Amino acid sequence: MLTRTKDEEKTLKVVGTRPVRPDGEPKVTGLAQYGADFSLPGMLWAKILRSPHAHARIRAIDASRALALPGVKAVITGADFMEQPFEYVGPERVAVNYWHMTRNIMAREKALYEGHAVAAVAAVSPAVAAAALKLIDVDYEVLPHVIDVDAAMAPDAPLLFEDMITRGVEPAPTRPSNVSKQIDFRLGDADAAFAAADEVVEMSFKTAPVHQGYIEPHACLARIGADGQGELWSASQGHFVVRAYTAKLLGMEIGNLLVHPAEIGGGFGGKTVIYVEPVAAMLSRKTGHPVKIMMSREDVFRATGPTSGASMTVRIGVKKDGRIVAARGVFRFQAGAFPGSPVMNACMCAFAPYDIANVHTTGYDVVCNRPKAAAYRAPGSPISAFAVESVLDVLAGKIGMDPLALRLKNAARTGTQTAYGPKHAHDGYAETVEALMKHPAYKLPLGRNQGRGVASGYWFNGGGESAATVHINEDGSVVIATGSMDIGGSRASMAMMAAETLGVPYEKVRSTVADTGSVGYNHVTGGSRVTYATGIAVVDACRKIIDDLRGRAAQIWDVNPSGVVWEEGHARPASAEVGDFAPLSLKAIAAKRAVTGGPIVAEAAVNAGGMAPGFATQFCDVEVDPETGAVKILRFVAAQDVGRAIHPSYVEGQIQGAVAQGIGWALNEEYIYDKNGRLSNAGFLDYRIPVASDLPSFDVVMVAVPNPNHPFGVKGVGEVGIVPPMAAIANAIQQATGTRMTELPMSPPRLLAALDSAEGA
Amino acid sequence: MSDIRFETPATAEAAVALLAGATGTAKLLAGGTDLLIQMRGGMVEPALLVSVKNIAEMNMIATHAGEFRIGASMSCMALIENADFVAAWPGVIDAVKLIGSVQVKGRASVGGNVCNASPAADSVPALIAAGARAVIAGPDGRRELAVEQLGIGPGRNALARGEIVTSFILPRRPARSGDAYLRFTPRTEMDIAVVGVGVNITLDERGVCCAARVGLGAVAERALLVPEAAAALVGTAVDDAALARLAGAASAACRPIDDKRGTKAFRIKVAGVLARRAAEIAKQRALEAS
Amino acid sequence: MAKHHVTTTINGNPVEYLCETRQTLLEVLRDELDMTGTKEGCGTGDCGACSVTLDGRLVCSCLVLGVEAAGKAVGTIEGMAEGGGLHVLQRKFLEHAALQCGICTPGFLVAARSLLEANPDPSEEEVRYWLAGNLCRCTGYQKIIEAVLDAAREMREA
Amino acid sequence: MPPAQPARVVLTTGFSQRHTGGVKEFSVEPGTLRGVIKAMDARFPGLGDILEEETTVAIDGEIHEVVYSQPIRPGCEVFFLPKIESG
Repeated sequence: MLTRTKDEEKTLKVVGTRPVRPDGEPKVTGLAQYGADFSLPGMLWAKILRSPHAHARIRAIDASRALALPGVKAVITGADFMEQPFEYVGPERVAVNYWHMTRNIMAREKALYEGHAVAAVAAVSPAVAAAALKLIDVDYEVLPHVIDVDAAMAPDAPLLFEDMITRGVEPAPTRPSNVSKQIDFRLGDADAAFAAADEVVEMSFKTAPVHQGYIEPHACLARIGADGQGELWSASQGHFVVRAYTAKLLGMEIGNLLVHPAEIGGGFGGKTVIYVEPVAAMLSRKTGHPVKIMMSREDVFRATGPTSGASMTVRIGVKKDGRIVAARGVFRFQAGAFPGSPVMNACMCAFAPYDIANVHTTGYDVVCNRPKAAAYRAPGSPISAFAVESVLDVLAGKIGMDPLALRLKNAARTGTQTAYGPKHAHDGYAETVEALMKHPAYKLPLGRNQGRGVASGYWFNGGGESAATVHINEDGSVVIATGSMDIGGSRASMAMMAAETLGVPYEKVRSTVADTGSVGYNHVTGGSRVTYATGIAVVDACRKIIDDLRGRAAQIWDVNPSGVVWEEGHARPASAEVGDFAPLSLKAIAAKRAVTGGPIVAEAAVNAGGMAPGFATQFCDVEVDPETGAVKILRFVAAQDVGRAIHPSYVEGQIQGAVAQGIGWALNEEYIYDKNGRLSNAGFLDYRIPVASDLPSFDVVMVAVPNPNHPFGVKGVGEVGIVPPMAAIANAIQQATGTRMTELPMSPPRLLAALDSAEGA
Repeated sequence: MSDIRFETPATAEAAVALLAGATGTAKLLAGGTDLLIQMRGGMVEPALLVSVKNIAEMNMIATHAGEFRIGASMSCMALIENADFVAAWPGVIDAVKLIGSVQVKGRASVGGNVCNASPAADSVPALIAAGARAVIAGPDGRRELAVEQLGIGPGRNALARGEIVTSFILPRRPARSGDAYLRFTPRTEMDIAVVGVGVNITLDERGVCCAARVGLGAVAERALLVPEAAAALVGTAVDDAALARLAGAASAACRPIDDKRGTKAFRIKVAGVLARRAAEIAKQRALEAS
Repeated sequence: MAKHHVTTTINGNPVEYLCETRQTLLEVLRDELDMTGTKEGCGTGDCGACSVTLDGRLVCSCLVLGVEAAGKAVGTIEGMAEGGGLHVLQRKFLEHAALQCGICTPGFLVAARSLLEANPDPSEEEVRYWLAGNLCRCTGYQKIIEAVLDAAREMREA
Repeated sequence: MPPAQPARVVLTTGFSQRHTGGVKEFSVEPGTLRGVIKAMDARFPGLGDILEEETTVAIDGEIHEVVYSQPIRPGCEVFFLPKIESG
């Protein structure tokens, strides 16, 4: 394994500049191919029949009328998929249970939410497939359902799984419930420590599930041959993971499935899991034809993962001087129809920005009749932060302390003990708070009905497995292949890090995302890990290439390789003793490729550690219309520790996008269910993500505390920006109106009702 | 699975004949921005679509002695681009500008917005306030109907089988008069009115309101003409006291439901608020017009 | 079932195709003509990813029937780059990093071009309102707005 | 030469309740992470696989994936925590 040089402040030529991304032109000309853009000869179109009921036993499915329709080639149900063992595989936080996964792909004994897939049709055209769905007869026994998390935890709640015993409780409960798991993290003795506090505030909060809202619906094209080998074109955040899941559910060897990475039209965590891929593959296996599936927007809302809604209670105690002495958090998360909410993250991140000696967090993972929750940008952290950062704002008011000063006083730093175990190994949080304290807009006066709110956020950031291959072509140009899906410019950052390492111009380097047969395993593009982990793999591969090039230059000069150094894209003699040779360029060495040993290629694979967490602190100014409850965002200032920005424009873009999503989460986004447990706003008209005219321009403050464990100081930047906005806006609304909102979204009807009741009171 | 017959008649009478004579579900296709969504969702499965885009009178705007005749299927964008109409009926334009995105307004028509009879349709309260009349062609010839009488319930209109709205007539704009439309939506654009209010007032030489019409949307099973609200303004200088009475009357006229877009209480209160604000804008426009 | 034989013009070229009445222009472009640059984000006119121009007017192709294109002129993203070079808007989107995933980009470009044809010197607010019918979940819109304003500036000076 | 100062292995409460009878702290020979895992597996047969598959390790707070070759310095804290992953 190559040793990583510490980030000495050398002058960087490429890193930190803003070149055009290598994959840019096809994306502005319409030529880039996304999940729905692939076709093959003889291709069939598939559509999925979905449950109209929130909770129902499936007594029987009769597809005979559908199969009789001309043009229908096959119908499949859950029975077509092999059974999977019931076991939680892998790490507790993200355990996979294939017994659950195969049932989420296609219902078996029961439909557990409206939109749950129950059958699928492959036909010669989308219209025929749609007509066939109407001819599939499903005999349902409708069961009582439960949507709300508190209702699902009630003793008399309808059970989704009659045999579910809560995990993580000693001794194990005897009665089944909808609580899949309970987890606790303890540091010191919180309960006792509250006694020492001068002020204690306890409040309860609720948040609504929100959808990732990527604009591209899930889509894929599958071809499974009679020889048992198959190909899949899929838009996902990780085609290696799509391959592993799909192969497992179809009982294939992983090596028999080749997955091509389609361009992905947004994911934000929601495309780290699979929905349509095994269905298309099974239909292809059954028909012998390629099969294409495109979800409708309604399917996306009804059947793919939003993040959890939650019910929370948070209690924090402070001294008069602002020191936090104790914190307690109870977080109840909707998992949706199958276990696996991000509640554990919520517990771990809730108080992570702060140095608190006594902390106790408890989390509950609760199933209910909604689509299974999927990851969404810093999963779990924004939800617990809404509660924690709101309570901190109340405490700051009670002790008359500036909310930023309160946070700075308690800021976690290197060496601070976290409640979930290890000590912080990186700074960066305090710097984001200080950046806002220094920000000119923080002191600007506010007008009538206006308020300013502050909040912070924490996210782990990821590392993990990545592989990269670097080729030097005979003309000296460079090609990089990685297996990390490019969601927002990572091809550019990979090319920039390679160009910087090799000492060649950015334009000489082409960066590609390779299929599962052409490059080593790469874990998903998620957890803000790609520029960090895959970046390290790319730099490692480039360093191997440099060693190879030095060796080839040594052959050309007929000297010892140790006498050759690599500087600014050229091989040079290490000293005069080596000899008087003119520097050899990459191009010159590449021209001697054959005689110096053949193809110039290097691979590197890493399981990267040493990643630094993401810290963000933000403030926003809002204006509330006291007669309608409408909230206008006047200003939003977002400070974030970015380590070092490889391509600053794309780092700014990540932060701007995260803030916009947070604003939607805070003000308007929610799942609205009717009394039958049916989603009544399954579309972009009534599921209101922000539009361009809703938002101001944001002020992004990039704080740079480089991570010494990355050759260029990178820290993950993709996620933490979505953690603070909900609390920041709630705190601003409180200052503007004197009313404290504790439930999301803070939509006009809800805010106006709160304002009027406050008036009445 | 049978395909849909598609016709593009050149006259309103031919369209009426097709619709009246059809067996099975027959639908008029103007902008299509509601119909295509209903067809996609399987709520409507027509056997016949009659496109009226080739019918000249339904796709043009004409003016005669200060009276405007708007083709029922001309696109909202075409109407917004008509400088004379924008100058005469800024309140109607306020509403038409809110009928969806630029893309949707490139297809959607005022006729469709009215005839789909959504209680939340933006153009309807403004047209009601404007005193607009619909020109209807049918098997028994032509007739006119006040816009407030066209909608009778959610998705239900007063047209008989085979009848179509060919155009809307807006009366000559008196001196010292102005109109305005305001709606409430959670987003600034791309949204459906939770409450919509159209106000049209005329002032006399002394600045006293001598005529007023108020239309309310999204607060009942159909858009409403609210004479009580208008009465609160007539005879006043549209001062704070009158505006407060207007707000009270507007709120009192609401009979809303709770739904995914808003609560009863919210709609009732905001109807009054927006009526007051719209009247202030209409008054300002009336003063500028004099 | 009998299909309609439609003769139309797409990006200046004469085109003929067969379609059913129920097929939208979006479906015809993508599924019959392999012009997949026009994207489906919702199918209900709420996201703008399928924006095209019809006789010069900006529309959602998911809200137009394929048969309605007969005798009209359709403009799609595939027709935006002139000759060998990119349209100014396309270049500015790249320079300003105005796309992350890129799925909404074709719709934004088609909508922005029609804005600048109608209003060569829009304010930021005018750009934000004109583009309100195009959803983007990645960027928070800021770099898109900056790219459009910068393109408008360059096109005015040209 | 005196024996090297041992390294300190720490587990979360939940993890220790499930796998080590509630004991949260152990001291082991420094060297590499492979050695640490072998030592833990020797005390609790089967624990080695679980540590490899289900945890991320924080060495003096610095988060690392579980990789055998990871050096473990004398006196450092080796904290096994649930694997970090996400959206």
